Amino acid sequence: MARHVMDFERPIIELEEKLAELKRLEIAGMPELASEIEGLEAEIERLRQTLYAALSPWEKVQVARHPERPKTQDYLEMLFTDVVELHGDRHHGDDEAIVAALATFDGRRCVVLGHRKGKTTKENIRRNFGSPHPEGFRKAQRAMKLAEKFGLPLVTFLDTAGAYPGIEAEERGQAWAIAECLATLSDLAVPVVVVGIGEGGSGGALAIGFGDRLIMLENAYYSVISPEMCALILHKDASRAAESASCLAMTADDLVRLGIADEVVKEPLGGAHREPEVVFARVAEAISRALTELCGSDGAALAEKRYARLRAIGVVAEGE
Amino acid sequence: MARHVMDFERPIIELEEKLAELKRLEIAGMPELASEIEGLEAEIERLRQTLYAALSPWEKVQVARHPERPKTQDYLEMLFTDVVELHGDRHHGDDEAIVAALATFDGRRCVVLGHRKGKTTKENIRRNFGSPHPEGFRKAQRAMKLAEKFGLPLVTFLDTAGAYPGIEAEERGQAWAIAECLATLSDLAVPVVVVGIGEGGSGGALAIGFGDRLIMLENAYYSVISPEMCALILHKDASRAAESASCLAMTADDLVRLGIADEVVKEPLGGAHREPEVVFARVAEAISRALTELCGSDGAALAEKRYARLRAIGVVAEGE
Amino acid sequence: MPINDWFKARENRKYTVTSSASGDLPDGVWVKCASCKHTLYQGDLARGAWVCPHCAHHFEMNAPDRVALLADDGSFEETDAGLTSVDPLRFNAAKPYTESLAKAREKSGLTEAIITGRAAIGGHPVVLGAMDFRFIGASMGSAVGEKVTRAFELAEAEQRAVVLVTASGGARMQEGMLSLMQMAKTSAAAERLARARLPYVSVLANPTTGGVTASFAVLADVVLAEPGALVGFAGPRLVEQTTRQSLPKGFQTAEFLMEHGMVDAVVPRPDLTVTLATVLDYLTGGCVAAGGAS
Amino acid sequence: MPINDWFKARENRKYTVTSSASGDLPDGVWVKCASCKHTLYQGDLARGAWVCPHCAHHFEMNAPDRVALLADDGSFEETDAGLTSVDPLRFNAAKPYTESLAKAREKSGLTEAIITGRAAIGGHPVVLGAMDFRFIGASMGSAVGEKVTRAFELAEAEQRAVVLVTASGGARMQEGMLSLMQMAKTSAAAERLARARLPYVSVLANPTTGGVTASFAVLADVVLAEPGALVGFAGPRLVEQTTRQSLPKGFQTAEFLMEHGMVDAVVPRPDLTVTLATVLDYLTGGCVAAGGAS
Ligand SMILES: [Zn+2]
Ligand SMILES: [Zn+2]
Repeated sequence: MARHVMDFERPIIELEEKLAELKRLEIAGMPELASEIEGLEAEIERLRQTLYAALSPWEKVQVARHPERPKTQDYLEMLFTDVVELHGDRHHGDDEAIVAALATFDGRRCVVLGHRKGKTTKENIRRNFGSPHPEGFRKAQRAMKLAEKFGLPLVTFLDTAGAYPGIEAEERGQAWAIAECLATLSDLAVPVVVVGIGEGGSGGALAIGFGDRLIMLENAYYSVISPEMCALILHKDASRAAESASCLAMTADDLVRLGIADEVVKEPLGGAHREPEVVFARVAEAISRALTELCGSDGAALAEKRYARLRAIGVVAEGE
Repeated sequence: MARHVMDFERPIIELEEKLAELKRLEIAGMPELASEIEGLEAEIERLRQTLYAALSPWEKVQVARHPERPKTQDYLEMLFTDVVELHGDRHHGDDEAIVAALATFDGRRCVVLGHRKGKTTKENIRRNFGSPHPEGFRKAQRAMKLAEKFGLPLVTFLDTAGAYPGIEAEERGQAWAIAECLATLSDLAVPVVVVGIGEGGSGGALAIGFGDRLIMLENAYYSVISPEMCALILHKDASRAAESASCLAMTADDLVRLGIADEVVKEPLGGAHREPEVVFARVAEAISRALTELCGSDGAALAEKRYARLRAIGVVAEGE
Repeated sequence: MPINDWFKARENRKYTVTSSASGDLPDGVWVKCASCKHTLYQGDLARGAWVCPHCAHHFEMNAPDRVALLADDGSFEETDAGLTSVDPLRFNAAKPYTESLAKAREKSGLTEAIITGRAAIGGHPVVLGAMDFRFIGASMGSAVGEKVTRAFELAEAEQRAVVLVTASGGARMQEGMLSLMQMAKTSAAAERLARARLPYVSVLANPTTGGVTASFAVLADVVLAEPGALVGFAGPRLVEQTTRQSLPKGFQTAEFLMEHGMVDAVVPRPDLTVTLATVLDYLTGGCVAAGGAS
Repeated sequence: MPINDWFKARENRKYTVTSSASGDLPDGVWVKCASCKHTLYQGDLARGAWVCPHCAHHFEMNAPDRVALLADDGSFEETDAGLTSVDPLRFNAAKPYTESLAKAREKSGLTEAIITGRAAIGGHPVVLGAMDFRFIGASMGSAVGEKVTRAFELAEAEQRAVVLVTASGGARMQEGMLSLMQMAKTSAAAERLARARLPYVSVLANPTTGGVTASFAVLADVVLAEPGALVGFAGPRLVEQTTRQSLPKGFQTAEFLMEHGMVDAVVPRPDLTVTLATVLDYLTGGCVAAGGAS
């Protein structure tokens, strides 16, 4: 298994490799290594605790981008049943970077939206690495309106580096498509539960990324700008992304602190990809709680509350 | 003046040319021609009455397509003031084959829509000879919704051979764009006054072509299919269009008889292009009457009445 | 656009028996699949919902078979069965419209190009309609327009969903402007159902073109299409003639339309009934009292 | 997208004096038009609404000049003048945010990147807002978002129209997620004004990009743009870097956007005030009681 290794976990990986070698030697007839092996195992565990349990924002970004991290389609498959995918924006195309579906969560009929990255290069090319074009947002808007029309709660999964900054995307009105999603979502008369599962890149995430509840995975991020781009602007040096990541208040904990996110779902040590089942169960539990709380309300009241919630975001001084 | 000559008026034109020649000779010193000239003038007048006063449906189609016939932009210019053109569908492009504008009719604020043919070849190419693509219908739909939102009556001018049957038009959902116009227009809570000024080709005309009043110019047509296409299907021979034209019940008078149009605006002998000012005045009067009647009503009542009106169209037998 | 392309559509039909309609074929007749050229026993075909067992080619289905396929057993109750076309324009070019009507009735055993009625699909009360291409290319005249409009009105009155399976060459030119206006009338009825927040699901079958596509067929909340179905506004022959360009591969097929964002899903016929039932589960299964103003 | 392109925008600015702002220029200073290279007397320029008399190039305008240009004489009454940004994240990369704020205030004489207030345009009561690019690229942080939101709310409360002139590099990254969320907040406020059927007209001035374009700026009933204005989501440099393609001619100019269906009209600045007044005449001059359900 050629597991993807993140920079900051390289020391652990090296020790793990050494451990594997020792174990081979032991089996091959060197039982005297047993205590050394035991020591190394303890060291690895300590290192793991040290490294994984206190990831820096930039390290979390690495985890959020980990190729083996569970993706929207995994949550759709593991948490939902009776999935009927809805294709197309009825204007231009079907953007595979965003999935829209009718899906049932624990017996509850929902509309699901999510950014969809690929798991293979081929998939990623088709899905543009999860960066939507305008038709993706317009499909999402269409699904939102369908949800509203029939009183279906909306559950969305965020995992995008951002809306695609391409020529055709601009020609087809990327800004317009995002803005219309925002307007529609802001006033949608059904419950909206948002789950940040990986990357939350700027306007492309926000277009389907706010609602009545925002559940963030521990290592998911959500940011106004990518740390690299921020570093490029501030320092003219993208490699100073780690610094930017620390400044931007983009981690799950930051979002709770700022009053934007409601809760953080703990990930297994090392990231969601290490024990996906645990993550699915925890996310399911969080969604379940949110839907149970929200589904009793009447649509207009939900929209009103959502506005009040949005209205309160921001920190200003009022002089004069 | 190289006036466009329609086939059926060729006998008149020939006599007119002969008359011109006689007049030249008379002036050149042959006063004895005076009585012959007088006789010819009378003959021309008789022929005119015979030919123009009883045009066949196919001849009316020729008049409706006459290149010098007043066009949507002429009505917009002559009948309206303070025109602000609204461009674009907010998705793909700005289709010049349909014009959308804020415009004032006799002090009354309106939204105007119309098919827009060109007057020169260059204009016609840009405007695709008045045959819209989906973005034209989507612009129209946007303008309709704007009219409804702000309580502005909608006045539309029909003059198209039909929606464009092209590859890109199909790719961008020509049928979808038309259907959505129909649905929007059917329930629009403001007065809708439609004026058939030239060609009324099928779904492309209908998309902006029904409402609370349908005013047809005497020689305008409105048809489910072009006479040529109908002949091609029925006789495998497009040149038998005249026969088809007679079968299709597509003239202004037919439409009144069928309960689809409300009134016919008489044209000058020979067609609207012969005395445009007269036509503008008559059309203005008809629009004025319609708007005066409709503008007092409340929006919902208008939409309800429009549905009843549509609901009554069609002739069926009910057996059992 | 009118039925200018049912010639083309006819060519595109992939069976080789004179009449496509399952109901016409006595058991024991052999049919050749125009797609894979296999010779098939028509009884097997009918039992397999008219999908070729070798290549999955979807044969056209007539309206009664469609109803039998989709409606829960014994649930269908036809409405407006006696509503038929007349000849308001005394249309008589090439051949009298009355003659075309008589022939269509005889050939199809139907009174008009669409069957409508109350039904249940997966237990959901619906108004179900199915068009029949054998009836003058399932073109829409006053009778089809009226039956479709009544289907929407009945659904609203009885709080049912609407499910329509379309197939049509377009407007019925023999009724002239009366036929064109049915596009507006049916769209208006669909719009009113939408305002009442009742579900409408359409299934675009081969071929759906012209005035039916450009009106009620595509105004559904969820638009499904059958694999390989030709769907469009202008028919392919007209597009080719007008543009003098060769058509892109797969032009106007259901799959092409999905790629261009126009249909929600292409559903193989064996999955159609359960997909419809599932979609209806959703569109009638909301947990929130309708509160939006849209 | 954030303000990643105000570098580019800055390059695109066509004046050559250090500060673009008309207010900054003492009478008697000469300015070179970057488009036609003519040297212009700045007093003349200011009197001509900052349009080059030789080539009609539209110089950028600061917010106070904008208000003076558009509001009926003496009608403007500023609101929320004391509402300012703070530094909620204690943002300190490259240079402290507080320092940027102080500098922007000093340079512009403004408290924030937008001025809002009650005004009349052609006699119509409006809430008017104008952004000022000199203030940290008119990026949208909490204060801009709050002022825009209050502008919409004030309009609804007092039954006024809203007219906003935008210019912005996008979201203000120094406020992190608080800044991104202003996109949702301002869009929500615009949506509520729309539901109340009150008119909103926006004017996209050079440059309007990122989070401002992708939120309230384009949600207007009528979207106008100034000639040559750069308008887009991602800035041109980012698009070029990402796609590694050369950009089409006129990419992201107002004219390009109109051709692509995104803006209602490109209006030369000398016509702007009267166009706004006329559009407001329409949007407040309906003859029918609002009855639609949309
Ligand atoms: Zn086969
Ligand atoms: Zn100049």
